[in-house]
Amino acid sequence: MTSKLTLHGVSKRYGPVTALHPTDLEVREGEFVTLLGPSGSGKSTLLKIIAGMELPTEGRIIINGRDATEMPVRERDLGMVFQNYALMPHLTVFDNVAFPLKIRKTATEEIRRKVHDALKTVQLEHLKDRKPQALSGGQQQRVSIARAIVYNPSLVLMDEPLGALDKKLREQLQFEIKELHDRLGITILYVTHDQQEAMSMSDRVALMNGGRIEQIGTPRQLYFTPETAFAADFLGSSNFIDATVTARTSERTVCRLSSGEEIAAPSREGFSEGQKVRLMVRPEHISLLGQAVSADRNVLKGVTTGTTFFGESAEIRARLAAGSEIAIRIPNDYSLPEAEPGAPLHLEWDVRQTHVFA
Amino acid sequence: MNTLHQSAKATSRLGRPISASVLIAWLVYLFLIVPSLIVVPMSFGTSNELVFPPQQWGLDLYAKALDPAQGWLSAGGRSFVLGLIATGLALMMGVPAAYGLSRTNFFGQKALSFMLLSPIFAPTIVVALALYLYFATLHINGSMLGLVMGHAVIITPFLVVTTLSGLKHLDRNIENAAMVMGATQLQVFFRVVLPAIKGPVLSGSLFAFLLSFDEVIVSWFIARSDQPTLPVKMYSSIQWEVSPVLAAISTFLVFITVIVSLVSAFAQPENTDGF
Amino acid sequence: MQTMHALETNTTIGKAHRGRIPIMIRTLGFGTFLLPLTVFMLLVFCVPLLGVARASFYTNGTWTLSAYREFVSGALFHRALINTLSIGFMTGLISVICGYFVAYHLSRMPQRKRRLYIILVMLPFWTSILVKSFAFTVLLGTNGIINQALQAISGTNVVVPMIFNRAGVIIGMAHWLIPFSVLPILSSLLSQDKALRDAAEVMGATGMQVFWKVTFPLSLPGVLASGLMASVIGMGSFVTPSLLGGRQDLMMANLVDFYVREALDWRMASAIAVVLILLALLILSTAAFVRTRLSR
Amino acid sequence: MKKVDQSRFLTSTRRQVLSGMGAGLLAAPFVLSASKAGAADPVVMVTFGGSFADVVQKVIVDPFTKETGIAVTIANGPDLAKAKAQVQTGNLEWDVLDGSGGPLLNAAAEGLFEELDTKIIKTSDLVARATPHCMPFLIYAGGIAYDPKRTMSPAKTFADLWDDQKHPGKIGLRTRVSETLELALLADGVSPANLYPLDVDRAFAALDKVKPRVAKWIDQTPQTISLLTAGEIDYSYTYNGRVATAKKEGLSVDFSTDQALLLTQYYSVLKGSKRREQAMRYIEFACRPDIQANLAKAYASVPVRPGVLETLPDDVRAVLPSPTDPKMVLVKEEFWADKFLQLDRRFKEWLLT
Repeated sequence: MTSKLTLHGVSKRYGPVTALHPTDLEVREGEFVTLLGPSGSGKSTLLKIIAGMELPTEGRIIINGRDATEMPVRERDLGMVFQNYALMPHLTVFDNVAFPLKIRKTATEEIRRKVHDALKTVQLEHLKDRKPQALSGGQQQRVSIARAIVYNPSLVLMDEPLGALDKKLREQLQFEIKELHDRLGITILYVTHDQQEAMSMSDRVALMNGGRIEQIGTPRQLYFTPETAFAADFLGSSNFIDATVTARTSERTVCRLSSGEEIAAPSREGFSEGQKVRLMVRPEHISLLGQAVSADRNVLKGVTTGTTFFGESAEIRARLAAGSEIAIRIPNDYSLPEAEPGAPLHLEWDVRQTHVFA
Repeated sequence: MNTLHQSAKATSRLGRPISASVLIAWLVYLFLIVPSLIVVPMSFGTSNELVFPPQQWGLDLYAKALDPAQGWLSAGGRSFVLGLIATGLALMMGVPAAYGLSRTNFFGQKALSFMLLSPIFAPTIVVALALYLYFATLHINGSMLGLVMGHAVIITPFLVVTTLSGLKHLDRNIENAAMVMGATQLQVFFRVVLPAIKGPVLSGSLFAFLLSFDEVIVSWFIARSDQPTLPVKMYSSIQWEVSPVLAAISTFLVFITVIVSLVSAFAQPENTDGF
Repeated sequence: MQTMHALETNTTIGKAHRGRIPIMIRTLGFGTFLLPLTVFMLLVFCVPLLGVARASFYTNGTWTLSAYREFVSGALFHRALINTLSIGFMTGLISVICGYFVAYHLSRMPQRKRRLYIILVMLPFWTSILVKSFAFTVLLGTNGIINQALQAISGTNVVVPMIFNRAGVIIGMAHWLIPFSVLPILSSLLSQDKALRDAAEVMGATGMQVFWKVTFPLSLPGVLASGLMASVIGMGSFVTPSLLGGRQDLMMANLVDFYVREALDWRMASAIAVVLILLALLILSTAAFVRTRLSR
Repeated sequence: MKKVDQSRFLTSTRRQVLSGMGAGLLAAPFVLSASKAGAADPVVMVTFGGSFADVVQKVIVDPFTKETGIAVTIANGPDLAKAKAQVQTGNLEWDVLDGSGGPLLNAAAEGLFEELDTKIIKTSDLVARATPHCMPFLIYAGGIAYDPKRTMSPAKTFADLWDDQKHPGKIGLRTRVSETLELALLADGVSPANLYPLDVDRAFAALDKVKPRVAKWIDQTPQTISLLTAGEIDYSYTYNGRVATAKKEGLSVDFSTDQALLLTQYYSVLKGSKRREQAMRYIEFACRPDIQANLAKAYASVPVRPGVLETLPDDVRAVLPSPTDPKMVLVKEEFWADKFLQLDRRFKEWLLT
């Protein structure tokens, strides 16, 4: 598959402030890649650099095989969807979508056909003569999407496109965008701070933090094998427990908590005996009552401090003997006993689901 | 509970402090229009001296104002044409400049914007003297060209200011979107920015036209003495006497403006983002 | 983190880079927008003004500071300077106060209605100052409508002098400058986010509190801009003081007019003009300085 | 005598190049209507607008054109600054300028005018004196006006005016130093014969006495009448022609002929005029006794040629101030020629304190 976008060591500094450390990234044809990160993580800077609204301090940008580093915005052959829609208030829906085609001096008949198709794709044909102000937020964003795909750009950038919508619409549009992507085979670089959005839509997610890409991979990889505590914490929920490495084998790293209890984790490079570490286990991976305790499972003792009911699941909070608070997410089930505050608990989880971070 | 709370607030909105401010606003409106209103009855006098209230009533002054031989009509026409051309020139230079100023941030940009706006702050008599001396060396005193340029200097900064305020409210991503879609900077300006700031630009142009139409000091210096603008003709006429024809002309202008503004106010759609 | 975020959201096209070709092209792109007016203002405003500045130093083939020496030593010029400053300041102040009430009133009405009211505000433009000065005499004079009304109400012979003195000058100038000051204030009021006022009200602020804690502080830049504009324009006018002022209301612009048109001493006229411009510059830059200080 | 400041506005070569470029650049889209006027074009005479211009057109310009075939165009607004710039740049719009008082003689001293051609214009035998550059063509009176309905026993001389016991009331005086100093000295009891040279200190002392009663120092001439009729002042220093016009319009105004200043209005030819000779002929024509007589009838002015006054009908003479009347004072403009600026400065400072 060909690469639609390649970044080589792209960085951005404003005087002494580094907004983006040297970054490499590749987006392949038809891929849906998401830049995920909290605000200030550098994802918007990166997007602006790719779009050409900012110049990188260093590095090269290749779009569709051409060096676009210093190319003017308009020549980069990009589509873009903005958080606030950025529709032209003086043009109708039709004219908004037709705008890029008119700029390209497309024949009138072809414009009519393409705009029609694009509006059909987003199911807004019937509103083509309205002005954007007369549409709801969701409809406006659909117009904006139609406008970004109508001229088949090499790459469509989406800058938090769902940020201004309510939860329900957000979910619906997530689905629609994903469906559009799969059906039309467009290449999308998506920016969001919402991890759930990133996980549900993307082929790959580039997790950004402090001006650099912290980890890049499929949502699955990021979730199951986070490489840093930040990645673990940002994607999904996580419990952290302080510990000290006591033993290392080729298969396991064994750590001791302050309570003396021992936890095993899959072996990882870079840890030495006696080193202080942070262990992480996701709340949904912990279960309460032991099947038969095996060598593959870690067990800890704790005391219930509270319970929150979520409907399809419940969260139980517990204080470990080692002192730290921990959350346990379990599917709801009538057989689940009410855990009174103060009740003793036995927690257990699979060794493979234990992560060790420095 | 909620509705109760709201209704309580509604009365507080109509309560004393707000209505006092409305009262003062009305006093200011009154202050602004009363002199014009006093001029109206004077314009229906018959005497050749300004008298209030007139001793006799008639339309003589209007007949005089509209008599081509008196030159008021041609002066009015000249001012109108001058105002249109100067406003046109101001539009052509001022709107792009405002766009350029609002979308760049380079070294010396503050200084440049100060320079472009400075005619607002330069005393008109100084500008008049400067232009007069300068145009004299260029031999364009007394020409329409000189008048147009003089007026453009004075009114363009006002247009730049109103355009800038319009641009401030424009979502810059709309321009980014257009550029990403392949529009050149000129296309962005003409097809995206200009239509979007139509309202403020229009109200700014109207203001600029008014300023030009009303301008007396620069025109006094630059206009040919046998081809005066309307305010210059008014001003030169009072060197000898305050002819009440001025009252008729003022009333006539007020009347026309009110009609034109009423029509345009109702013809324009809501929400064009102007005043 | 905070600063980075600020940078991330605030930076836009063409910022902060120099010395790189594409940026130069970009700035040049905007330069084409700026170029016509810049060239025009250089040729038709700056060069003429430099000519005035030059004329104030250069007379009969020699360079001299004589005009400035005369200015510094002449009581006439000192008085005119003080008058100019104080009339300019008072005019600006009054125009802004009156303009604020009008702008506030205008900002709270539907757009269509607002357009109609703006006609009222713009009306003074159409009535020549020459006729208006007569109208003001009819209105404000010792035998004027207002004084007669006051006498009728109070039953006394009280006369409030409102014309041919400082008050007359300021009234006349304010009448001309209020429309100028309304527009910037109105535009800053209209650009305010209504949600902020609503938020303040939800938090329990009364109408007055909302105004003084939210609306007014947010409109301060507009107020400052319009006050400066009114003051500086006021400082440069001379027809109104000569028609409505008293003997002590001579302003620098009157002197410029006199030296240009009667005395034909353009050296002196230019020198006064230069002082007047410098004065305006000083006021503007002080205001700009104060504003940046305040916003910090 | 000062020479015309030949230094153009922008002299340095770079500036000239720059301004030349500017002119070319800016003028390109327009067609320059620069006046390439020749001797055959009409003489342009600039004078004050309004009813006065109508009179001049009818009484002087029309008969002159009829008799000589030389066309004369009347322009409005005789502005000395414009005259100066026209002369400096050699780009004349005007040929003849109508002016009066100190500023005009000051302008003459700046070298703005051609010397009068004594072969064409008879500069001797005049009621008011001609200067080498300025030819008197009209004499008018400046004096006290009042509303006879309001003021029963009006002040009729300047001395009366100063006497606030007998003639109380608010006064309007001009912001002109010439005329004002003269009337102050007359009010203070100086006899008309001994008026010149003016005792300036005494004049200011006399003005000090009347200062509190002056409700308005009038800059714009029309206010001399409008403030009086509006009741803002009781006495106005104004001009007989203005009062005559106001009376004709039915306003209640009277002009005291008991004492007045006689003021001279001059014609001058701008330096470098291409129609110098025609201009001189026009001036001479305006001063011809028959034209002067017609002017006196139409405008209530005092003829500048001696003997003309006596030929006028009695009803016209009745409203004219006579230069031979000992209470009348012919203002000597020569006195002002070199003192105008200095005294004006002192007067302005006096006003401000």
